[in-house]
Amino acid sequence: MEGYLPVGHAAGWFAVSAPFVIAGAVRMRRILRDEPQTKMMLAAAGAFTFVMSALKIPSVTGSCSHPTGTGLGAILFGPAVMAVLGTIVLVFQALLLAHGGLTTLGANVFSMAIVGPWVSWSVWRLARRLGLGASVAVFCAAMLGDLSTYLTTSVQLAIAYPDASSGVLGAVAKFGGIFAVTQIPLAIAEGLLTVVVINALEASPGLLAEMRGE
Amino acid sequence: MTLLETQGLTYAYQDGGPALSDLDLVVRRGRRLAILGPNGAGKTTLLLHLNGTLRPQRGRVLLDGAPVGYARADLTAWRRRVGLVLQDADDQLFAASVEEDVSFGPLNLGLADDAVRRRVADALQVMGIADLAERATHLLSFGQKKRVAIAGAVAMRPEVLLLDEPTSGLDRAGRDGLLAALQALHAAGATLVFATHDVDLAYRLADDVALFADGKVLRQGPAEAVLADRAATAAAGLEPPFLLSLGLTARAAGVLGATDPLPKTREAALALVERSWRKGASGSTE
Amino acid sequence: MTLLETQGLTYAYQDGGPALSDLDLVVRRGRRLAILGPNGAGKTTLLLHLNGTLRPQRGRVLLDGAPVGYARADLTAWRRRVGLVLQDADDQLFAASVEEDVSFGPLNLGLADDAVRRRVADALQVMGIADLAERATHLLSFGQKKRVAIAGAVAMRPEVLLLDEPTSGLDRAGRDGLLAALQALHAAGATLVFATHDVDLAYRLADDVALFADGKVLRQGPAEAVLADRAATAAAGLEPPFLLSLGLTARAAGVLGATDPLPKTREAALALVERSWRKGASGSTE
Amino acid sequence: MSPVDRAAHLNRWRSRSLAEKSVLAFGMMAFALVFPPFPVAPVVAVVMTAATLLGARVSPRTWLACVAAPVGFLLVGSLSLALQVGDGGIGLAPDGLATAAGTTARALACVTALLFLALTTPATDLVAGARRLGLPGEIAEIALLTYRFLFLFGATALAMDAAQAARLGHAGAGRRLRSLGLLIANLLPRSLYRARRLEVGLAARGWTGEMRVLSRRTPVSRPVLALIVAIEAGVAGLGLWAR
Repeated sequence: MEGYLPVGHAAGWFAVSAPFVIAGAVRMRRILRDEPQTKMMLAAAGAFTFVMSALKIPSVTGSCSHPTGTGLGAILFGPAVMAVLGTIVLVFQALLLAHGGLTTLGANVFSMAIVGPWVSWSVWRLARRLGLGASVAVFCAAMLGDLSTYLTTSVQLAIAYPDASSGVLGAVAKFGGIFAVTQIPLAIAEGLLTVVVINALEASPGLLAEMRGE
Repeated sequence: MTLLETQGLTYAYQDGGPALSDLDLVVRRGRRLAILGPNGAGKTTLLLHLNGTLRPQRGRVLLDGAPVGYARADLTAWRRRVGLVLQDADDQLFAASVEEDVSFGPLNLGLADDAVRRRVADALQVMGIADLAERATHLLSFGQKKRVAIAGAVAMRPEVLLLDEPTSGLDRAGRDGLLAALQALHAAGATLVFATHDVDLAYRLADDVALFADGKVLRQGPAEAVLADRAATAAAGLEPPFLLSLGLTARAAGVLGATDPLPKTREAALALVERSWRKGASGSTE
Repeated sequence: MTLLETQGLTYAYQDGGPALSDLDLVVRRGRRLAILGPNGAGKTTLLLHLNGTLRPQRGRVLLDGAPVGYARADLTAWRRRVGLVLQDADDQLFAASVEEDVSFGPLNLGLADDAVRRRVADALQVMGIADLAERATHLLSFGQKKRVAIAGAVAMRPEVLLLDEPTSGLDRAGRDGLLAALQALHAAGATLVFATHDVDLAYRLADDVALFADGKVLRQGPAEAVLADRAATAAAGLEPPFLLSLGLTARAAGVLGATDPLPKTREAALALVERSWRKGASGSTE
Repeated sequence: MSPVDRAAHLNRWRSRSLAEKSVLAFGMMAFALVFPPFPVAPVVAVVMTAATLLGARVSPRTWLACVAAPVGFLLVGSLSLALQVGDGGIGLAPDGLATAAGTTARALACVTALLFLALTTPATDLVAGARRLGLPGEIAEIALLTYRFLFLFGATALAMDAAQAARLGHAGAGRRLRSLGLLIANLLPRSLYRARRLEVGLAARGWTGEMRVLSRRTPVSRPVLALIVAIEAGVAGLGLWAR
């Protein structure tokens, strides 16, 4: 939300996010130096993420929202790349859909393009290592990625606007409570959705073959 | 007799896509209606209104004379009766195999597995692709994909089938096969509505034609009458179908009698021309 | 005279997509060659070999009689002389505005900005879209995108321009505009090669035709001779162009003399038929 | 797909210099953030809205449609700022109303500045500008291609969605979720396949790795820039006085 954070916080989150995005960009440039044609693939992945996050996902409660796409993106493309692609997506969301904003870009990048993908990716790796089934791993990764994104947003708001009597923690509870009502069902929906996507990708060898360009 | 109808349909995309303005259209039961107009005239936008995908900003759509609503239950009932096939088959095939894909609609109707299986088999049969049932969708040819996409709609047994540019991109064999399948569907009682910019296709396949330009229906009526109206076709940026021009020329010259049927296929037209010239030639040599 | 040639070209996709087998083709300088065959015959695969995008598994491609190599420098030199326009314009347009996009190719040739600007202006001019220069690429209509994609190739001033299904999906106005632009290009000296399944288009536009089926050239030669060969067109799953059949019927019946030109447009054909019938009619009333 | 994008390409200030528009938008956005919300935020909001609607002649309908969603979010968000979680449950926080009003005004002002930029300047112009200011070329090119692909994939997703709806894939939340999953699973490989085809298409045009194009740039008009700076000086003065 444009202008919602005080100036110090807005700038602070830019500073926190920057190293992750720069590290991702450096890594991307290294890949691109050897294989410039990867540019098209990365751009397609970014555009795909944008379109996915603009689709409407039905929730158990009957309300509708948008999937974050961070879980699927992290599993498919990796969290380092998602930091850069996610940033590009968030800039275009601000400029083309008037969602999010430019002053709050640092904060949004941190929650959606860094925390979400890293949590999803870590959960997915961990779950696979623990020997959990693919569907369970994908579900947990996408659901927790979604939840962690919104939890981060709650914390960001709480730090900016601590509760007058109960402080930052109280504010976390307050903002978290507001999000939890709507977000937990949506996180579950996103988890289920991601399972359907990964299963469909695996069920159809043609889809995977097309992805590999065979 | 009127199955589907629009009254004063008006719609403008916020991002400036092709709009409809105060559009009236009548789809009669059991007929084949061509919505004929140039690219970008708004034909797809109109089709999306006819099954409730888009909601008009003004005006209304009527099914069997009663205006249809846009509540979830209304839409479900509406789409059960009005099927839609979009232009690009790749946008419509979702499952790994043909059979699985065609079953998507019938399953959504809540039918039992047996009934679904029967419907899938019937739909593949009528589209002439029963042999493809177990094929992987991504290995199909362009023309096969088109037919599978149509089978996916046919399996829901709609009363009206809306088709967007059904033959575009098909070669002769693909086109002939598709047209034969559409004729079979029509013979089985389906009402067909297809949008196209191809006047020759409209002349060959349609009973009725709605000439469409700039979001309006310029003229609607029996195919021959509308397509022979030079002023109307020109206003829609089209020219009359070649075979129709040839047939009318033949009538005007007395080569065809006033009640003789006009040739509708290339073969018939060639035969007509050849016959007339052979007569002329034999006359001159006698 | 021979500009581009393939000898024994053989290529198979891993997943069994349309392949080429031992294919020989000759492209003559200054001519318009139609590669004519049904969907899925491998026409696109062939075009991708003619500019070095795909590398044959056996056989070779020759430019001016010399086999071309596949090192980076060879490919650059090759593509400078042989331009390619894909069927889907969206596969070649990437920049934000039309003139930016068209400048991409000339800049890749290493030209100075001024020369690039001139080439962009010329290319837009010849394609009849000078007024679109500053338009946003993604806001163009389907037909406009096609012309911009061709302009992007034309601006590189290739000696040969390869076009994949140039008119597919276009309505009459779009098709006529595109054909006029291609004629202007040809008049300015360009060699044109286009792949299509549309026999009528091949008859109207091509000097030479290569009949293509199942990864092979069945017959190559002057358009009229190849297209009139019923056995060959049938083997390619095609029928002869309607106007050609009409013209040949007219010749056989003596309506056209043996050396009179055959009608190449619908207008010419209608005029021919009308003239012959009017004569017949006036003869009978006299 | 995006009315904002369309406005950005078709407004009266489309071809004004990027520098003029961004100095105005980012300057005002910064003032709204840095200075006390009253009276600076309302002034910023009025100036930027006037510039958008009266200057660039963006249709008020488009502008309203864009501003509606953020306003809705702001109202909910501000409500939570005004309240506090105490021992006795939820109550009105001391200074809660003032905090809420200030935050709302500041955010609205920033939104009007963002909308001015988004509705008058195509996103690709901004990417090109960022590149001139030091954004690495590869990243700028990826952003540019992403933008190009957005509209293609968006149209595909819309068509897929319509096709699923026509076959009753939207009846019921469970089916809807499954349909959406199938849609995404089909969109992904098609997207990547399209990327490969663009690669072939651009290689045919001599692409070797760098994506250079010749852009037309409107030069900065000094009087206009002076006017913008003067207006901003006024707003800044107001802000300093209020502090």
